[in-house]
Amino acid sequence: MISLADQFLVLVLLINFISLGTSRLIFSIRAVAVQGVILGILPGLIHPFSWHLVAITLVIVTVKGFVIPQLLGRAVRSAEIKREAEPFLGYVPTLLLGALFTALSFGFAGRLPMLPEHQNYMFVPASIATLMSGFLILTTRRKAISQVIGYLVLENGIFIFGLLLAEAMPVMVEAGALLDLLVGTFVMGIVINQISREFSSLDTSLLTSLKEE
Amino acid sequence: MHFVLQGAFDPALVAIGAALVIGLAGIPGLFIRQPGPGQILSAVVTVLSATAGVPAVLQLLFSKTSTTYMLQWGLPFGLCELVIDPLSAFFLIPVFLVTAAGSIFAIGYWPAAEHSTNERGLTFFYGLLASSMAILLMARNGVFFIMVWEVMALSSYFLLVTEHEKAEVRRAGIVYLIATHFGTAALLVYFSLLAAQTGSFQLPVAGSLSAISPSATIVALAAIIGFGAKAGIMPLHVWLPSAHANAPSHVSAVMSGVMLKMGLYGIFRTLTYFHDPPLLWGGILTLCGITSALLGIAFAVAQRDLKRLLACSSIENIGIITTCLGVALLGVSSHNNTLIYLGMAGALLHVLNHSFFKTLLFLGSGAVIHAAGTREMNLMGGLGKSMPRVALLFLVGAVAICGIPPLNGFISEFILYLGLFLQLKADSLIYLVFLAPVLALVGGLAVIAFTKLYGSVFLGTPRCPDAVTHHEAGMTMQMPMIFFAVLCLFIGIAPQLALHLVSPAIAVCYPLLQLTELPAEYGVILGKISLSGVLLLSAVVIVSLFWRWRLGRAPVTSATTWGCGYQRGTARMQYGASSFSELAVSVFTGIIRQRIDRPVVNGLFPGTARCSDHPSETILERIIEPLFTMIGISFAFLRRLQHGLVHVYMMYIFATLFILMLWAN
Amino acid sequence: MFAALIILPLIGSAVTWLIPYDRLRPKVLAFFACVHFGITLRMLIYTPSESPGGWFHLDALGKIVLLSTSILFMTCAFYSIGYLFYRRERSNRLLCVGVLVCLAAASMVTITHHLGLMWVALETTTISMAPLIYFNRNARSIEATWKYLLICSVGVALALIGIYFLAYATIVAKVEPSLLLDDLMRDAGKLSSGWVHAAFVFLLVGFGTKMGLAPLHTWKPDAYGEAPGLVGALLSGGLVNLAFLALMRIYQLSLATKEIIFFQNALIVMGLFSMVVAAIFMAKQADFKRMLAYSSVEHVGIMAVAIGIGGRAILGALFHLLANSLTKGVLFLASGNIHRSYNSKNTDHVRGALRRLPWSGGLFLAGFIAITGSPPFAPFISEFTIISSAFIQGRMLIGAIFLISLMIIFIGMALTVLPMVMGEVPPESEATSYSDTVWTVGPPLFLLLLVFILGVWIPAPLMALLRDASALLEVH
Amino acid sequence: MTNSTIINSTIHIFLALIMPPLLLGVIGKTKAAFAGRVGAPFLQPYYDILRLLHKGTVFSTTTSWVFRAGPIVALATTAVASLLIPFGAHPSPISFDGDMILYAYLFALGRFFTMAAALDTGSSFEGMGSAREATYSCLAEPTLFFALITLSRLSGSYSLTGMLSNVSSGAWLYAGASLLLLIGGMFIVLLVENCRIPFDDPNTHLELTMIHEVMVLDHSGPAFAIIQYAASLKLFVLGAFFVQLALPFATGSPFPDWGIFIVSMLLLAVIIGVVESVMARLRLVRVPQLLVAATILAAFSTLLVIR
Repeated sequence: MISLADQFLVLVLLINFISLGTSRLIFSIRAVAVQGVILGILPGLIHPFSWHLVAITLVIVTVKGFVIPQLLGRAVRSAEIKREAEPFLGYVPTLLLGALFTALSFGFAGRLPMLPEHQNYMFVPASIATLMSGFLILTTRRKAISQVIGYLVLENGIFIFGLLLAEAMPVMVEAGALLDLLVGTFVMGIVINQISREFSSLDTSLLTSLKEE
Repeated sequence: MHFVLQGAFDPALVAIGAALVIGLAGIPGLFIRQPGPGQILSAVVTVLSATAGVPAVLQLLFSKTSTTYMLQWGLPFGLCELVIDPLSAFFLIPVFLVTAAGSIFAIGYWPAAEHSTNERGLTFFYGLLASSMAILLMARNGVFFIMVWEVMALSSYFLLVTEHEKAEVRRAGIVYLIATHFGTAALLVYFSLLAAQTGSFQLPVAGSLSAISPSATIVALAAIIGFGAKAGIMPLHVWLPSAHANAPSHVSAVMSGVMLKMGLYGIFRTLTYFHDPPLLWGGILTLCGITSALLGIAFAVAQRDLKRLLACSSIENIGIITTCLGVALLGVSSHNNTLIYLGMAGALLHVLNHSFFKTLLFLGSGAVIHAAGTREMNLMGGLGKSMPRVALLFLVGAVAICGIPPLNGFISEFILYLGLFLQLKADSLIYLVFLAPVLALVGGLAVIAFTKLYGSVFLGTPRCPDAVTHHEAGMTMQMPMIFFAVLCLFIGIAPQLALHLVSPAIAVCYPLLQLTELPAEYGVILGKISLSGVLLLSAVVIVSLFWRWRLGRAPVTSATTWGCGYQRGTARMQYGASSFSELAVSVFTGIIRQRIDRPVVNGLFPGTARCSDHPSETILERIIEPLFTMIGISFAFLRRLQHGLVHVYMMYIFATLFILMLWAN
Repeated sequence: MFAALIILPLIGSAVTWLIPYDRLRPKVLAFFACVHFGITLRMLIYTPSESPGGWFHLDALGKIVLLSTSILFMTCAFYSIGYLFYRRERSNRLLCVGVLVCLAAASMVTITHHLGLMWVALETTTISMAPLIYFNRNARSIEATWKYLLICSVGVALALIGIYFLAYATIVAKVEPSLLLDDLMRDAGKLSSGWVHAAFVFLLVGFGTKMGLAPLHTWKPDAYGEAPGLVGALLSGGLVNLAFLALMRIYQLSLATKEIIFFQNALIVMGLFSMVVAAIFMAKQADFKRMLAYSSVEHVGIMAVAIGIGGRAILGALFHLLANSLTKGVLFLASGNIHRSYNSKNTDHVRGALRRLPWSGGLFLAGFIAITGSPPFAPFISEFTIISSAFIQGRMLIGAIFLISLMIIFIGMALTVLPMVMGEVPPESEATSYSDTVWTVGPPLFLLLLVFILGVWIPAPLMALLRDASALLEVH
Repeated sequence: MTNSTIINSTIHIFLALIMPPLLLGVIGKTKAAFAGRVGAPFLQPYYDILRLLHKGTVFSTTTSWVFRAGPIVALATTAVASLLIPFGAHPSPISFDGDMILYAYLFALGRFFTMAAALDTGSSFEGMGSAREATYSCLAEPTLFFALITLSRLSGSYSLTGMLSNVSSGAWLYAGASLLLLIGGMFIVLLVENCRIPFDDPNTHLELTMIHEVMVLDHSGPAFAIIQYAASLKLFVLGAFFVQLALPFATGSPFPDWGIFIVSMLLLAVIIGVVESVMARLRLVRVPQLLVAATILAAFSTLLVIR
């Protein structure tokens, strides 16, 4: 099973790079959706079977895989934009940075003490790498929608780490966190719609009327 | 909250009660609908409590023991002690006298009927200021001290901005508020470090601390900054001229007559803590003092605004007091009882004297402004005829503040001179005597400043057209002035009595030194002074009688002033305030800076042109304001960091994360 | 008891959601806020025992935060009756619902000892406040909302991973894995320092963002500037304290580990940095609501420095938490009134407020004096406690920076506030329908009264509470 | 009160009453001699004063009581000052530690009222005069104090009598340099305070250049007589100080000493006359510089004695 989980995690990292590298918003939304689905499946791979596990998996898959992508997709369609026009940082440099951060996170994870049974998992590095990619997207993209995507990727990174400590995290808290994420993204979706109505664009570099001069 | 009374009923209770009542005096007025009664009520209450307070305070001054009142308050800073020892009692005398006089003066000067918008607030904060000052002198808990101190500062600020619709007043207010807050910041450091040394927020007892530790130096420095900013010692005086000039006159009287003294009280109090002050402290104090005295009076000479001139002379007098204090401190360091005694006596006596004649002068200036409707001396003149009584009273104040016999100003300066001269006998610090000529110069400048003031305001003929509106001040305005004029003359004629007032206070400050024979010795000398004072007055009487006798024997006619051949002299041709000081300013240029607007006059028939001079606030305008502008510019540059780009904000977050990570490992 | 504290506001929110009348909603809001306050008082007096499993436990720290939050929410609820009367042009449904949901979540934060649950509640408060910030429905407010939402969500997400790190540390340390504060404190000694370090960093940044410590404060001026004064009061007086409470929980934990020194130093550095930043941004600040936002940055900085210094300063920090939230309430509510009356929050247009609105202007002036730490108001007590303990501990440099930035901030605020309230009303400023009423002036006046009373006399029970709370945060 | 002190005081007061105008007469005579004229009799100043006392008075309509107070206070202060200063080797009637400060400040009082009276007339010329008087006398103050310090250091005494009676040929031996400097400074002060050439010309007729005389333009009759007498008394009192400094000769027996004192006062008058004859009036802008120079001289003398 371990190897399977690791392969999935590699897939997750790959998706990070896709969402870093692509300019087509719908595509990256889909990619993140896939990432969500994978994350939904992962617990099943590392934990023994239990109904609560099934429930979790189902919830995660529906929320991350379908509900949120739907929300964002609607926002994109209503704003009728196809692609992230000119990001603050070009795609190639972003990818390179992403690679660098991934490498760094592997190094960082190596320096942290871990359970022997987790030693040869990729969980920790993958989670940190995903976190970093999310951060990269947040800081380099111009469109509000891609910033939400960045936020989602970041959340996914956190979620991957959460997989390691299912027994420490009670269901209720797990669910609460998910709910918050869902509602948060939902509100963000609404706000995005408002932005596109107000500014007839999702370009956050237009949102600079509030500043000190 | 409950009182812990120790000992039976005593005058201290009366004094505390009086202070509290004065604080509440203004409150009824806030709720009385029609203007007037509230003001009169508060005046009556203030005067009554003052009349109750002064005897109590005097009794405390001469009593050997002082009661301690502990107030159990909810704040976590230890007990809140109230003590009135002779030093506090001594400073309480002017507090009660001046505030009472001011409240009477206000009835005539700031009638509620004419100032219905701001009279209530004025009366209320006036009472608050008065009582906060009184309680400040009793406070023995550092935190309580600061709280009362701030109440004093804030209430005086609100009094200052009574006419806040005027831009000038607002500006003066802001400068004052910032200055006083700066001082308070220093005091926070001061009390914290004291607490660090003593382990509690109670003020240390006299001579209990050693000045050797480095923190003691910081304590002293903080005290000089914090209290000096309130007292107006140079270079912390920047707020003073504009504040005193723009406040209502009776408020200026209280501010200058009493509030500045609170700062000095703090310094007095601080110096008592240490039994072994290094020479450096005394040196610094003396230097600050003499500088303030010289520069203060030099600025005063250049002023053209009546109240600004008085304010600058306050700086001078504070400087003289500080000099006395520094000299006394040097005496402590060099174990020279004579120097200690004469320095302290001069300082304390001048505190009293200054509060008397400066109040007299500010009240007088209030009466003048009330009559002339302006503070610009170049527009006044000839008020001596329309308001003869005020003119006489003002003359007393002017002569007194110049330190001229036979009035009280001379006495305190005389004591300082005596101390300096006696230093010639001492084996150390002999060069102190060089202060004497400087003081003499200060005296000379004071004479210039006040002849200028008196001449251009009261003498000659009116310069401004609306002189017809001039009127003698009402009785409510005159009575306080008469009171203080009498006090000035009394202390001037009977100085040896004044010496008895100060001795107990000195004994509190320096319990270690025996003050048995010293007062008697100097009492004799002061007796001689009073003798010559009497002689002088009698000489005046004799000469005037002789003159009257001669005057009766020959015809007395009156004519216009001899214009040296020019027949059409007009009022505007008189020597004005600015022209009077022009020569002195030109001699002392460099110390005194002023901007002179000279229009170019050319052509055969030049049009009308005005030449005017504007004395400049050197330190404020040349140093502090530019500094603020510079800081403002650099801040404006830094403010670009808040540029509104959300993704860069994100970067801030992650940068912080990384930095902390690196720091953590 | 615990349940009631959380359920009742939720019921209230449901009710307000259902009510169709804009006029009625604020009153219902006020009613539920009062009920909540009642429960709070009862819980302060008869402290309920720890819930089974130890998830809910109202300790002294929680009590203080709960008290300040509850008072503030109640006052603001009453204020909203008067305020929303002048905002009849738009529906206030979302606002009322949001306030009550936020209240519920806030109570949750104060009473829970489970870090995960606390995180959930915090995130809920964040989200529930978003619609309130967007109340004005214009370009500026949408921008503010967007920035608030994004930055705070990311920040709180970072806090979550910090909590995960802690949990993982327990697993690594082979102790019974848990996120209950008490368990963690029990086993803190065994946790591996690597994970704990990382956890503290992430938690500090996460909660710091929510609290608005510089340089994580960037959302604050926008959100506070564009939200109604009412919401500003809730944010700066309520939510800030919740985040600070979370931080104090971590502080409690760090006391048990060996990492306390690092954590304290980090707090001091970030706190002082926040104060300096606030000082820089408050100079010549033309927008008085943004000025208040930066003042809030300053005060979280003060609190951070205080617990960083430790010792007596902790008492000061806890009292400052209370004093600051009350004073901020006064300032924001008064500023809301002034904003209504002048229809501008720029000091170029707002002049002579004392003439036009004697009450609101006076309140604003008094609030300014209080917040800058002048007696006889509560913030003086707390700030002096902090400063003096800094100097008594011989940490001169910290004290000096602290005082200097306070000084600059005072000058900056004075130069903004005094011209606002004093002088004459500019003739060109158009008259608006707003005028001071008992509903718009009463609540801030009530708060100011509290601030004044606490400035001269701290009731013995409160003092005891403060001492207990600070005992929880002191090194043993 | 022993017999001798009573006699001394009587003579002291008598001299102070009678002698001052004589100095003016002597100065006038000296100047006349230099100009090759016969000049007015020695007693001319007495005649002037008597005549003025019998004349009527003209008051300016602009003046108030301050104007009338001017001459009176001026005379009163000078009179009291004359009781503080010792004449020759004889102690002064009133003497106590620190009387020199009173001595200095009494003149300030007189000045204050003289200037006030001048300003009261509202004449621009008199205002000008009082402005100059104020500035110059202010600059002269420090010199006087330096002198007092030096003397008090030399004598170890704090009263005029003590410090002046101590200055003797003996003092010249060990502190000659500083005394010399002092005399230089004090002579300038003497001339300034009494408005003599080269600082002021008592009998010029161009008001623009006057200092003291222009301040009293409007006084007439008895008032003016009082002013004249007060001026001569001031010269006498300051002169006594200077003479005791410059010519400290004493026999020890009282009556010869009185003689010596009178002679040396007359000698001083002659010297002043000579100076006035050989020098021209300085330009007003030069006056402050000379005064500062005097201060520096005095300061140096003080340094010399207290180092």
